[in-house]
Amino acid sequence: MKGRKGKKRRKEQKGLSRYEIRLGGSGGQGIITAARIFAEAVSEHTRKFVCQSQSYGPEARGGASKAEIVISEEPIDYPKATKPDLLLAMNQAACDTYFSDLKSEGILVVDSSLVDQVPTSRSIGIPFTEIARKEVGKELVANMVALGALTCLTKAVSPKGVEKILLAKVPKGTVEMNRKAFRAGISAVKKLGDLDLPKPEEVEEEL
Amino acid sequence: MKGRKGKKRRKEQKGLSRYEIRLGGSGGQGIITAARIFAEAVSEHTRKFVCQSQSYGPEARGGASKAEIVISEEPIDYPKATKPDLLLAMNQAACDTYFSDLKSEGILVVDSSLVDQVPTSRSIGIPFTEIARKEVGKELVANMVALGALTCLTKAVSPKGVEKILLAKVPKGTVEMNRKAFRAGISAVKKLGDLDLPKPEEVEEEL
Amino acid sequence: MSKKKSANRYFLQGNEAVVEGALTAGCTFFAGYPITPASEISEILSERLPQVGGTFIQMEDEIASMGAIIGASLAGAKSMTATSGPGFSLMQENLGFACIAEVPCVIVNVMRGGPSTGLPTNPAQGDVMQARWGTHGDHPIVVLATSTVQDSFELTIKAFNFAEKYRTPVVLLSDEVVAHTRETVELPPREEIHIIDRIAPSMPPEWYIPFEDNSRGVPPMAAFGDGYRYHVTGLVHDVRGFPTQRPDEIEAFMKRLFRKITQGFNEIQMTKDFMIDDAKVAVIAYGSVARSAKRAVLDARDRGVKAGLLQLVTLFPFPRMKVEEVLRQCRAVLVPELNMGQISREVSRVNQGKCQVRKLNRLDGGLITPEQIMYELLKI
Amino acid sequence: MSKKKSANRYFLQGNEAVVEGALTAGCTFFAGYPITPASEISEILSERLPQVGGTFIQMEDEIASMGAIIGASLAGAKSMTATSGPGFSLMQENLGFACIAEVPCVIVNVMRGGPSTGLPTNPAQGDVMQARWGTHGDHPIVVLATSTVQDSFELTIKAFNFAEKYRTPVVLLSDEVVAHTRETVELPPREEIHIIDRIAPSMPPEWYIPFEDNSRGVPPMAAFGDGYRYHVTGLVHDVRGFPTQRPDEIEAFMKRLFRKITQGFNEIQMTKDFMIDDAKVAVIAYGSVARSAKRAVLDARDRGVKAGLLQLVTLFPFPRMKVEEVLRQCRAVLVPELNMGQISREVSRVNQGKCQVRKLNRLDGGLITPEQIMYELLKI
Amino acid sequence: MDHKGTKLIHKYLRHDKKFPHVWCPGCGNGIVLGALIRAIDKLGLKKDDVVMVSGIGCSGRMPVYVDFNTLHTTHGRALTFATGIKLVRPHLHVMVVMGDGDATAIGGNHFIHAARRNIDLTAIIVNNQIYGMTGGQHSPTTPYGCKATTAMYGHIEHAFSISELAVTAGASFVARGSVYHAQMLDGMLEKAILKKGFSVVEVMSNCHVQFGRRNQMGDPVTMMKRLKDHAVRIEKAKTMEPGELEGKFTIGILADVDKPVYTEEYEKIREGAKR
Amino acid sequence: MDHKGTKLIHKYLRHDKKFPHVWCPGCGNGIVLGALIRAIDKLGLKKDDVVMVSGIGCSGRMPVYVDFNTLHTTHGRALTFATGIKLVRPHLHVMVVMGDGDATAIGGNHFIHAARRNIDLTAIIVNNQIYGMTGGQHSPTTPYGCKATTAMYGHIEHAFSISELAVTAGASFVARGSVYHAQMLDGMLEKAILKKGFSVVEVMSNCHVQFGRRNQMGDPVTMMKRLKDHAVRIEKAKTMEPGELEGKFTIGILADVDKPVYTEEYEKIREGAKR
Amino acid sequence: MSEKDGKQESSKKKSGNKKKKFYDQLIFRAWCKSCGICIAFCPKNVIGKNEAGEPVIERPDDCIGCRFCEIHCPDFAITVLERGTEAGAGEHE
Amino acid sequence: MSEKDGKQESSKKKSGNKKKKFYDQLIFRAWCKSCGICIAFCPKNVIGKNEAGEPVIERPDDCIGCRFCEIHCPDFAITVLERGTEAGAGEHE
Ligand SMILES: Cc1ncc(C[n+]2csc(CCOP(=O)(O)OP(=O)(O)O)c2C)c(N)n1
Ligand SMILES: Cc1ncc(C[n+]2csc(CCOP(=O)(O)OP(=O)(O)O)c2C)c(N)n1
Ligand code: SF4
Ligand code: SF4
Ligand code: SF4
Ligand code: SF4
Ligand code: SF4
Ligand code: SF4
Ligand SMILES: [Mg+2]
Ligand SMILES: [Mg+2]
Repeated sequence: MKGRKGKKRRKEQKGLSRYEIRLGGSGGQGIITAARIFAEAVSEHTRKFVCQSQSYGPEARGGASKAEIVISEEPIDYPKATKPDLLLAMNQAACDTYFSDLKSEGILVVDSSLVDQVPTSRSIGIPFTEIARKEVGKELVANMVALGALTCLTKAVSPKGVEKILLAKVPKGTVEMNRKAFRAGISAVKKLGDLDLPKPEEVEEEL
Repeated sequence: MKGRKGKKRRKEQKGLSRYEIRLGGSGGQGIITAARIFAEAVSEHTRKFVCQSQSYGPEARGGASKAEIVISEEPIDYPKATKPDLLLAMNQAACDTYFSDLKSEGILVVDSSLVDQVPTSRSIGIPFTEIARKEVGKELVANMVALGALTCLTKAVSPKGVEKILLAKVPKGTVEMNRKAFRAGISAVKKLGDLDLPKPEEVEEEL
Repeated sequence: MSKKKSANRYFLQGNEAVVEGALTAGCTFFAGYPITPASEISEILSERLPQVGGTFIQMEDEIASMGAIIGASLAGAKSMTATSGPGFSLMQENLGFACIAEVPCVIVNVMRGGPSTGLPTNPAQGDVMQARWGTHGDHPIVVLATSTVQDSFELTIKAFNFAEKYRTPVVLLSDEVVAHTRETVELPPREEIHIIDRIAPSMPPEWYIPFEDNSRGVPPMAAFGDGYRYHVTGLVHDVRGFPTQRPDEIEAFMKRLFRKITQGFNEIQMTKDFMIDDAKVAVIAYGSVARSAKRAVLDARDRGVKAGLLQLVTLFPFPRMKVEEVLRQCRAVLVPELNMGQISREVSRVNQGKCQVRKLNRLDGGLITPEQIMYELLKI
Repeated sequence: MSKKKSANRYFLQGNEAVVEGALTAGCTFFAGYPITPASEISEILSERLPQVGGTFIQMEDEIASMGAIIGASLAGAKSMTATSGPGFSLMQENLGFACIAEVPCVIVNVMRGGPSTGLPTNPAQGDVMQARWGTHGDHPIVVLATSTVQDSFELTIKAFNFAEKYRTPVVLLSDEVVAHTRETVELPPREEIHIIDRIAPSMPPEWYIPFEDNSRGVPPMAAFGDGYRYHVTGLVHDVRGFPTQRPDEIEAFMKRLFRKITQGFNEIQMTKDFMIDDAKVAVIAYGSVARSAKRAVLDARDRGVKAGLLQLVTLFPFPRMKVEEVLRQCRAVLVPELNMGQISREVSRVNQGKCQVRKLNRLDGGLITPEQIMYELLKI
Repeated sequence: MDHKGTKLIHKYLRHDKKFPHVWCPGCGNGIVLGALIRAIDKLGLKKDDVVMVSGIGCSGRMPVYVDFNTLHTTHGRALTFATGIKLVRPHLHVMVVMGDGDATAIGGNHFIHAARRNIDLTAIIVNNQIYGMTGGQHSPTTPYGCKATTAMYGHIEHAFSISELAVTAGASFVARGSVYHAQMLDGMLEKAILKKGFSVVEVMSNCHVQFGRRNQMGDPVTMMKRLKDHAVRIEKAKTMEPGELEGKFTIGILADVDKPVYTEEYEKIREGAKR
Repeated sequence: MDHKGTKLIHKYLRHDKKFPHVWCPGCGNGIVLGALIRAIDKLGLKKDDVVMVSGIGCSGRMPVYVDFNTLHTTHGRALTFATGIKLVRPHLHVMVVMGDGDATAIGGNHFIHAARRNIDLTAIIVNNQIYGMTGGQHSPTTPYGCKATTAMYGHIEHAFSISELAVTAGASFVARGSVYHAQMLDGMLEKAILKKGFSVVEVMSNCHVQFGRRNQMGDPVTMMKRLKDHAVRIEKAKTMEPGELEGKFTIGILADVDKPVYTEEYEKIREGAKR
Repeated sequence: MSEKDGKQESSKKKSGNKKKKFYDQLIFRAWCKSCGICIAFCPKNVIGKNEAGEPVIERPDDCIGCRFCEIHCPDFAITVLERGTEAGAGEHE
Repeated sequence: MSEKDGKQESSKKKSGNKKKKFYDQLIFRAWCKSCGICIAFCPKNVIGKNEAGEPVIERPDDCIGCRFCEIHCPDFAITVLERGTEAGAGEHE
């Protein structure tokens, strides 16, 4: 971290080398788990640096919950998202609270089963909770549906890479259910057709 | 305590307005009690300011013990004796340790029943412990014998004044014994004849 | 202080004077755990408090003692505990509770030597910075230091007054010398003593907002059982006393906590000076060391050194203004302490290179003597 | 740090990295009590320690945890505990014991908001001065601050190394952000990591004088059960470990306690600098705030301000020399902290009027952002 | 019919507080709160005269919701604060709600001492056998062999019997109930509040999130069933072999004795001292 | 004749320490120390394998005098330090000497938890029913009605039974003796040291200086006589009416049970964990 | 408000039974966390579960007014009232 | 060393008694604090008190070797030895 090295790095810092994601919802929706799996996949399967943080209330359950992921070519200094490139809102409150931080070119993804009022047209609505309930049979895995969507939308890491981490992280008995939810999320995005979105950078998969 | 007042006081500070006494012995000999009674008597029955402090080991019993009394015309700043005018040593260790601090014109008083080696000829030896045992029947009150001697030698406060405090402080059942010991100490000094000693100042008794 | 013998003249130990001060201030609750050299405070109060209708309880430890005095204060009593270093360390967590929940109470710490069990029967000034920073999390606190038996009486009253007025715990630092020294004191007649009580809410319960800001920054305080049913917590809370995580509410609350003390600087930051008017070198001292310093100043003047003394009565909030004045006026200041240099750090901090700041530290269990200080003064 | 993907690359949380660091350093004993945001350290170690033949125990509270790690260390283990503010307050008394009895151990304090229960899930830096001064009685101590997951690994090892080398407790300050942030770290291969073990006595038991001075000021340390039967106490003691009240022995002991740390200043006082060489204004920061500061320096440079960062890795003993260098070189320094200004006081103290010292304080539960710092840098 | 239902509860809730409360779905804490409110209502205590003190933990959140004088203290110390309150205003009814960790891990000492001194407080301990709030670490009541986030190999420590500890330490009234036996709880709490002296009501409760999940006890319903199946009335337990009681817990009143109460004794001291 | 006398004691004293020791004339602490040394000698423990840990108080001074690995901790915390030592080096014999205040006032929580966990330590509690070292303030074992420097109106709190608390908390071995019954004490201490698990020996002791004096129990001799007269063997006590036992105390073994010991259980965890 | 409707319907059906008391069960949806306790423990299976796991009053007239559901609902979300008495239904739901 | 002398004297006197064992009681003056325990509890009144309250061996031959004094001396200041065995008296007194 000497001055000289710092100077060199500073130049590289320009451009889209830093990509920020924020996930917002309520405690118990599992967004921190989703963020963690996603971030770990990026760390494990790409050369990029990744930093995942969260914040939550002191409550056992309930309350607001937030998770953030920063992806960068460089070691990451400030670990939090300031102007997210992508905001994934799992409920209305999260959408309302965090939308104003979103980068002007950023994308908003909402769980359309729970968010009624979307503050921009540049948004993507996917009914994560509904998909979880209907296609997987368990609302609890809405976070995994969202994870699938996130993977597909950001292209920061291959779905295969994320799935590998996901399967290692979830409890034994629930592997199938979670995989199903994850894949349902991917399909849901694919169904939306070609979206021209900014994304972190090429995926360098090294599975 | 403003500067001006301080300056005035400073002048008064000269002369023998400060008189220091140190009592040394071992824990359990009761020298702190003796010092306390003496100091309280000075405070109660004269116009002088008095300050009594002590130090002792962390032990329950035994160990070295020290008590000091400073008497002054003025409110007392430094509360400890630096160059005692009178040192009362209740054992050899106290005599050895503290003698060097004694003011050159200061007087050394020792319990001659316990102190064999006296470092100066300017010393007064009185067998406090022996007197206590023989005349009162209880070694424990050697401190009261010493208190009597101290009162008589310093003339800082009248024996009557000290006795009054003493009687109020000791446990009910032991009043007679303590009075006897105290008076034995006074007699012991009187027996020594006329000693020309420096003393704090005239006694202004207000019993 | 008059030299006339009077009815108000007493011969007291420092610890006894603390008791007299507390009772005069209106203290009716004491919880404590014995420890040398503070035990006399407990012992005497165990006899005196029931005589005045108050309550004394010896708890199972110092943590419990601190908890009990907070509870007592919430129930409306002026409450106090007394301890020494090891116990003071144990009180830190609950002391922080008193800060954040704004519960008035007085904690007397009679300092003894060393960290841990250390030197139980020797004087020291090792807990000064601890008194300011000992509990976790940033917080304001008031710390006073007594140097004589007379002080112990007067400052105990001040401690209660500040506690009640600012709804804050106040720490009174004493030390083994002050605590166990017996000396002549003159207690002023009751009617001449200014006693401050906490302000109770004047509005009806429905309107009471227990932690609402006002010009003083100190909300009125209702006692449990007075009909104002409110919530008190050690979590950061909103104006109603309920936990919050809203940044705006947190910030407003924390700022007020600090502001209420800042606004009181004028009266809280107490110092005494002695021969300082024309001083060229000054001693900045507190506690029993200030006594040695006073004597040293006199002795140094006798030797032609224009010395003076600034005695810090309040240690925190650090009386910066007064210290800065002295730093501006003097060529050098000497900060003698029974530690490795704690207040000297504060003096250096505000000094900003203006003046030479020297330390004199003693850690061997003895009190710094006038000679030691004078010797340093002559050297400067 | 290489950008190449390698076998040593991990995706870890700050708390996990502390665990990895501890195990790498040779920690075999952990005693703790759960508390947010430090609990993961306990949880993971409860699984990992038995795997390496070590011992984990969850005690009844933090006082007990601190006692247990001291006992474990005396029995020869490298030991650690982890907690947050409230628990850290409770550890203070026994922490002082570790100082005076010279027992190596590591205390991790993952800082959260506020005094008392405060803001359990928010980051803060409110316990900095407490880490230095929290226990009663003057004492030396080493305090480090981690700012990244990588740091957490490396500094935990350093903490153990310092503890063992200097026979002292070492406090590692983390905060909620560092503790719970997961990021990519690269752990160096074991053989490249320098691990220090305490020095055992080389003389036969009859010759062993457990607290005797030597050139380093750090006596060799025997473990209970190794045949060196000696006495350990929290009282001030002589070279044999027995309580003393002799002023000469007390002084020699206390002075050595401080001297052993002073002698190690060179290696203990760690800082990192970033773009400081030609800086005209500097940020002095530590912990997670140093990360924001780094970004802010880059951003300020983009706006033409010659900014730099001095990151304090060691907070105490305060890295005075390095800070003074920066103060001499710069027109102004900014000290951003998640408290009301704690390290800024230390900076002011050593500043001596040389340079403008500005504070930036945030107390609302959020992390100071790069924007906030940059804004201040632009204003100076 | 004497209305004992939800409407009664509402009279005591702080409706400006955010409901539903923070506890997980099916958490026993809500059931305990309900029982406590019913008991207070039944006894006709004035809200102004009730003080609810709690420590830190899930159960510690209880005071926030109720319209009494409420105090949320530090972890484990609730009884010490409560002691101060009670001694200053003996006429107040001081209830102290604690978790098992709060009361018997960090707070164990205050618990036995409050019992010994016989301070007239009502201690309600919600025993979910785990540290709920901090994420499922073992508590002093976690059974031998169970799993917890700090005991993933199975717990090797033995559990306290909170109630027996209270009896030995000197509490005047000690009862153990469960959230399944909620109606019985009402009665126990009434008795405890009425009792002069230190009273303890230990309530076996469920925490499926931090305890049940890791110990194959599933959801709140399964855990409630467990409470039902494992509870044995004290009277019945006396007729059973120790072996039969393995893994069970007894419910009922363990102690109900009359002895001098601290505040009353102290009042006598005051009388004597005021010469 | 197996020599059990003073000469044996001298083998274990640190002769470079200042004797006579600091305790007051006739203080029971010296008698306890003698019994402990005899027990250790009888069992043939190596000095290197013995650790003596103490808290703060008059009894806390014991370790200074004996030639073992000795540790003088903070007030009330001795058991926590001892726990750390024992877990790291289970083969060491760790004895923990505490005063009644040390063990059950400030240290009460560590005491019940060490018992609950069944940590293999030997706890010796010198119960003189008072805070000796700090000047005679009441302790948790000061009897109701007695005087102490903080209870000059007569004590209004009820005393703990230390031994019963230990039993309820889960100690494996619990015995109560007295300094008058010193020979019996030797045997109790031997059993306690041999016992795997947490063992407690409560020793009723005399402190005439801080307790006897203020309670008309006079000098050490009178207090020793009291101990003699007030002690009732447990076996005998069982045949007596509760009323008859008023003011008396029982001596003998209160509990001696076998159950899993922490260190051994933990070793099993280690075996299992090392995959 | 499907429960309410269902309830009234069935109450009519059985209103002929002599002396039998009837009860209304009101669920305060905003507070209910679907923990399932009322569903599982109702001795008369009055309460069922919809696909989202939420409690649904299925057999209101079978209710015996034991109030088990009411005192065991951790969220004070269910109220049982004797039919015809002060319902206060408006307050709830 | 008056006790010692007394002891030897009396031992001679009674040495004719068959089978009776004799004991020496040694008091280590430097450690004895004159607490009086040995004096008060000796079942045979072997130990008396001088005017300073110090223990004095008065009837050494009456000693039955019960060792009560030895194990109850808080200061390890009294030693009882069977007469004729390794006395080590030199070490003491
Ligand atoms: C001094 C301190 N240590 C640790 C904590 C963290 N902490 C909060 S609650 C809790 C335990 C909760 O368990 P329990 O008391 O059983 O309550 P529950 O959550 O199960 O109701 C702990 C360890 C704290 N707040 N303060
Ligand atoms: C934290 C702390 N609080 C208080 C003290 C003061 N203290 C020292 S010993 C003691 C009590 C002694 O009583 P006990 O444990 O019964 O031992 P005894 O002296 O009677 O043998 C106390 C209160 C201390 N050293 N540390
Ligand atoms: S974590 Fe457990 S105790 Fe806490 S609210 Fe959830 S279920 Fe209840
Ligand atoms: S004060 Fe009591 S316990 Fe302490 S040494 Fe003296 S007699 Fe023994
Ligand atoms: S018990 Fe209450 S919270 Fe649970 S499902 Fe029924 S109504 Fe809802
Ligand atoms: S009152 Fe009883 S019968 Fe009626 S719904 Fe509730 S649990 Fe079922
Ligand atoms: S018992 Fe020991 S100390 Fe006491 S008088 Fe006898 S020999 Fe001396
Ligand atoms: S051994 Fe027994 S008989 Fe002999 S002197 Fe001692 S106490 Fe008396
Ligand atoms: Mg719990
Ligand atoms: Mg005791």
